[in-house]
Amino acid sequence: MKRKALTAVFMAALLAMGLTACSSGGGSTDSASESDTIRIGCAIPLTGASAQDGQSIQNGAQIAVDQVNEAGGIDGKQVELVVEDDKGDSSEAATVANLLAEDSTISAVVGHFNSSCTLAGAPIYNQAGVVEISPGSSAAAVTDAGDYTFRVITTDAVQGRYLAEWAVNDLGYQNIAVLYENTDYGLGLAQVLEEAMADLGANIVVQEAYEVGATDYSTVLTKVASSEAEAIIIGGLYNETALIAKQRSSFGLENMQIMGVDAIYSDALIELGGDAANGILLTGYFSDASTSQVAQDFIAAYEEAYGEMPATYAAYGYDAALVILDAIQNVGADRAAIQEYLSTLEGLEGATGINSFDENGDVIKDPMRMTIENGEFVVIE
Amino acid sequence: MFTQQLMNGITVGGVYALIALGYTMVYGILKIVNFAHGDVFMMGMFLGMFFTQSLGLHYLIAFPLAAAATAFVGICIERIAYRPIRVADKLAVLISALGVSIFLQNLAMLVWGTETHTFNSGITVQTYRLGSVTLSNIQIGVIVLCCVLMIVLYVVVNKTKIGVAMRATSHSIVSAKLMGINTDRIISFTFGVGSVLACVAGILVGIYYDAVYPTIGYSYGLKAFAAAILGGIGSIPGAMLGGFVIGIVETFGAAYISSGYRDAFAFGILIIVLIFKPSGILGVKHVDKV
Amino acid sequence: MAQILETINATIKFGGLTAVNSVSITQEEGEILSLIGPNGAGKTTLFNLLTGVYRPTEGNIKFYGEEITGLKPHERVDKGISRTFQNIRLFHEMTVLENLLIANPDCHRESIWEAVFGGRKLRQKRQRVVEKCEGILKAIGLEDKLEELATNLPYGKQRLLEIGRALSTDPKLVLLDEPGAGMNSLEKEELSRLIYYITTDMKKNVLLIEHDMKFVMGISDRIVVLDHGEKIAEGKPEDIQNNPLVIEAYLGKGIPEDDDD
Amino acid sequence: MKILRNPKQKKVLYGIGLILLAAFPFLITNSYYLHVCISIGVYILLATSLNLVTGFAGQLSLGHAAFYGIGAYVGALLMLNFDVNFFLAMIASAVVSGLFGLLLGLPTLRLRGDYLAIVTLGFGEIVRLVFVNWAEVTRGPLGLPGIPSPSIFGFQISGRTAFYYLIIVLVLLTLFVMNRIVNSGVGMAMQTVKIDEIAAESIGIYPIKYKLIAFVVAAAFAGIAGCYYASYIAYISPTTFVYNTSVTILAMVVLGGLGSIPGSIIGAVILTLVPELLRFMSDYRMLIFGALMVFMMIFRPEGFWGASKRVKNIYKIKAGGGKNGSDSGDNQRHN
Repeated sequence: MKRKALTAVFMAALLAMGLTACSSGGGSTDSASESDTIRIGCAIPLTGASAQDGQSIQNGAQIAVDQVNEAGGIDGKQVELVVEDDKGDSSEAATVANLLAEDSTISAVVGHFNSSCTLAGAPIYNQAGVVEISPGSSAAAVTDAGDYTFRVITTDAVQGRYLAEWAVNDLGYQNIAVLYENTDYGLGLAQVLEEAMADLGANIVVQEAYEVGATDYSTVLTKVASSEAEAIIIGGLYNETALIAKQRSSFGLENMQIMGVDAIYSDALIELGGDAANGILLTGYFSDASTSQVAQDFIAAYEEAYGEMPATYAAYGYDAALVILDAIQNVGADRAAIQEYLSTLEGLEGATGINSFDENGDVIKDPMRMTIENGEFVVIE
Repeated sequence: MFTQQLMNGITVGGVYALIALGYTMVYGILKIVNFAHGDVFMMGMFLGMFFTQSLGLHYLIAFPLAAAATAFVGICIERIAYRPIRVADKLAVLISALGVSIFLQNLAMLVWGTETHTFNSGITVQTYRLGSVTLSNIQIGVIVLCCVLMIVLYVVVNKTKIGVAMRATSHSIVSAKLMGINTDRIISFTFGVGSVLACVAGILVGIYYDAVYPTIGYSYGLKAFAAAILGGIGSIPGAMLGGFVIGIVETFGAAYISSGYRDAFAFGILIIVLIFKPSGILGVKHVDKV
Repeated sequence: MAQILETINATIKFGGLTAVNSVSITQEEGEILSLIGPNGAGKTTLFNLLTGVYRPTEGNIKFYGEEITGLKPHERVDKGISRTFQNIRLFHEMTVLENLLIANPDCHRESIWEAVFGGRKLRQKRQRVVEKCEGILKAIGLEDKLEELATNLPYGKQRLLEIGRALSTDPKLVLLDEPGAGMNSLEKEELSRLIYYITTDMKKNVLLIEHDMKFVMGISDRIVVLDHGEKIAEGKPEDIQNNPLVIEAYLGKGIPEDDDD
Repeated sequence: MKILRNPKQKKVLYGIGLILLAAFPFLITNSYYLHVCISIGVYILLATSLNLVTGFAGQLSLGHAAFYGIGAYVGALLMLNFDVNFFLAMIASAVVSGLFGLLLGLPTLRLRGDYLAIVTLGFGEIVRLVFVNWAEVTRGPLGLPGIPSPSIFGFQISGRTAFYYLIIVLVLLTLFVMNRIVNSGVGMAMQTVKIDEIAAESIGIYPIKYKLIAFVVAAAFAGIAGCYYASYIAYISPTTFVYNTSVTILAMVVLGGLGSIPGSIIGAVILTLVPELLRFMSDYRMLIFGALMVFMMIFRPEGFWGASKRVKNIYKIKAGGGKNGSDSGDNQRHN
């Protein structure tokens, strides 16, 4: 009997939770855009392998929202960021996309992070007519995802090619090792590098994949050590880059040059990599050494709010939100109007540079070159 | 390159072996697979980090404290999630274990955040060069500790009084109880020991790779589980052997065939071995009593 | 009379232990043959050899003159050998009727297509199976308990149900492993009536292991005695009763109680 | 539940249920709710099929997502590369998934419980890695976008409502097939294998045969679910067909009640809804979910709707001399 009672209590608790959730979620669905707040969705991974980046994006986007709210909101309305976790899983992303697209108080969405999630959500957003601005999906396929899909990050092709030219033309490397994470992002970048290197006449002597979150790189580094490689280009993120940088010395690769794109830009790279991170070369659009006033204001606000330096994706999250807020300020919170405005947006300065969209909703920006010196990112002029 | 890759494989295998010992011990006693063991390993890492970094203790004090705390976590898991349903369907225990695993992962995320932390133990990694092969003090530590702990465990289980009680419990909880053995205590002890081993593995991984994050237990846990089964679950030398085999096979597979399929080699060898020897390499053949 | 079952030098070793050592027995059509012997004599192991649970290390087993040594247990059931177990192995979570239904070859040989798309014909077939099982239920006296879960039956009835399940496979030979264990004298009488019914009315053969000497002597046509895995005697009940080797085997070991092998 | 005793009342209830299901898209126009319903439908396919393996044949499988994924990839590739009609692709998905079930099951189904669990888990990981690494065909982690919607006789099924009706049809079809299998000699033979393999062999049942049947049928239905999912979301990537998905499906089966079809349905509904309902407490939701799983097993290990509630006379033929087989629920005494 005791068990039965407990089960009953348990079920009742579930039911109660369900009801509260429904009433809080359901109540707002039909209140259109006439409410006293403007709501922006934020669909990012808060659990799973990319949780850390999702958190950065959320923090960055929140800064943009806070700045607007502190300045009195838009037309006297406060802006609210509605955060949903897509777990970095395309199936969950579709659910979240449905949830946000259906909620008519949501004007536009910052998200998703993983290209697979952006692609899974795209048909839903496009059908519902909601703008999604991806802060992290650089895969080529996102270009064709639809009129309502934008991104503030350039495609892999832009940065990958730029990095390859830097390595081959300016630094004179002829034999390159590419280590990439076995995800949509890593593979996309690896493919771009392969093409670029072939065009530039350089060789990729080692091309190896690793799993996100892997801790042991001895196998791939041993392969690099026994090859002719003069530099390692990483198609992955900061955590793994830091580990690779740190472990390379065990294989006699202390002086091996490591290069990467903006995905490795994060304080975590320096923190985890320690001394081994010094000398890493990377391209990017955002840096705490940036001379842009917008970037500096963002960095200051971020540091104050979260007590740490923003990573690349925080800046992208900020820019994605900034673009949406700019649209709302100019044309109001109407979904279609936002899309129309963004499709011709040009020259909006954000933390990651000047944002303009081409006809596919891809952003056009110029990357800069950076390195790490004495544990700090430095822009190479 | 071959010798170097072999060393790499043995080091990784040693870590798997240490975690696999925990799986094997719990299975030996209760005949259940503690699916949350990978997350106990993760907790061990975080606790190690907590005592050294957050409390600023010297590692000689911090690590035993971490081991004790991890043992406590393991014992609590058994108490709360397994003991009430020990006699129920095996599947119920399995689901409960999966629940514990999800719980621990998310607990770690809440407490320490989702980011990767440095371990900062105060022990520095030193590398030695022997011809074309490089070795670090931690690598040597992993391998030596593995062998030592295996021997200690083997002696404890086979030569001591508590070992006799463990084997009796393993044989039949009911009859062990009748013989006056406090089986609950023996089971708690087993979980404690298994968790300490997981913590040791966690700390070694932490020092060696200098990175800790909440989902790290997943892949180590799976591989170690595979290792325990491969070697013959319930067998202490089997867990060791399985760990080294998995470590070496996946390293060579990744090195010479394709690094993208790294995990597939580990599971592939497991499936192949089980098809030909269903009880694992050193496992005892199970004869159904009729 | 035709020979239905024959083992030729059947031997099985588990590691260093020889559980059954070169045992040759035969059973004639129509006779009730019993296996007796003290604890650990290898009686149940011999049953397991006959039903295919174990493969003999050496020796052969023939059924109606046909070599069945290499057949799997379920294949031997198809040939016509079924059995009960010393420690009851009913499908406890199933009902009495289901325990019999599933043993009927027409039931478990239903194909997956039949199961999904079957119509009238299938229903008629199932109806026949149910009727057959009801016949068996009457014979074992459980016709009023058909929807009871097996686990809820009293111990003696469970033994009867297990015999019923063995009969439901439509065997030629039924191997009963201590059918009377745990039964009171009233139930044992019922049991011997059932065994006679099986042999005379159903025209099936019975081979049984039993410890209750009175019961064995009363029911068996012939008895084989095993000790330490070897056949030490065989013959009519009265011969066995007076065989000094048998008496020694038993007295040397004390009074037989439960077989543990 | 006494109301369910009377077969007429039961039929009326079923009827009302069906009408409600059919009318749902008209009552609720919120596409998020519709999407959640569709997800539940997909999970019902996956859970009831896994239930056949784990609940009825008693074999612990931790790789069900692999068959789901194989179905999704086979269906998507056929539709994308060869313009195969959705329904033909779905049949192909079922066949290929089923074949993989056979391929995996043949050598491994003689393994005991935990061993089989790790082998199926390993199989799942290997299949996922093939999706990830066989980039020439699967586009690897980039996934396959732009998977077309089904069309029947030139009529394009698109939009959530159409997909909703399609999944309702698929669910009803699956439930029908599963029900027939479970309530047949084959299904009963599976259960004997789960309860006691040696006893099953002693009455002429070859355990591996029935384990294989369960495995193959379950894999085929998971394949169907995969093909449907691919077409519905219009995009698939390896991240969906991972170990966690297998675990979720297994949790549905066990929480709902092993060996019970209504149980699997309830499990699928609850485990899809609870995380959705817990969204408002995003930081804690998985933590609570994990704890709930543990408590559920402690306080109600047989699940929400355990096998003890099953129909006892599976043949639905009235015994006791009556010649008139009645197919009603007369014998469902234990509700």
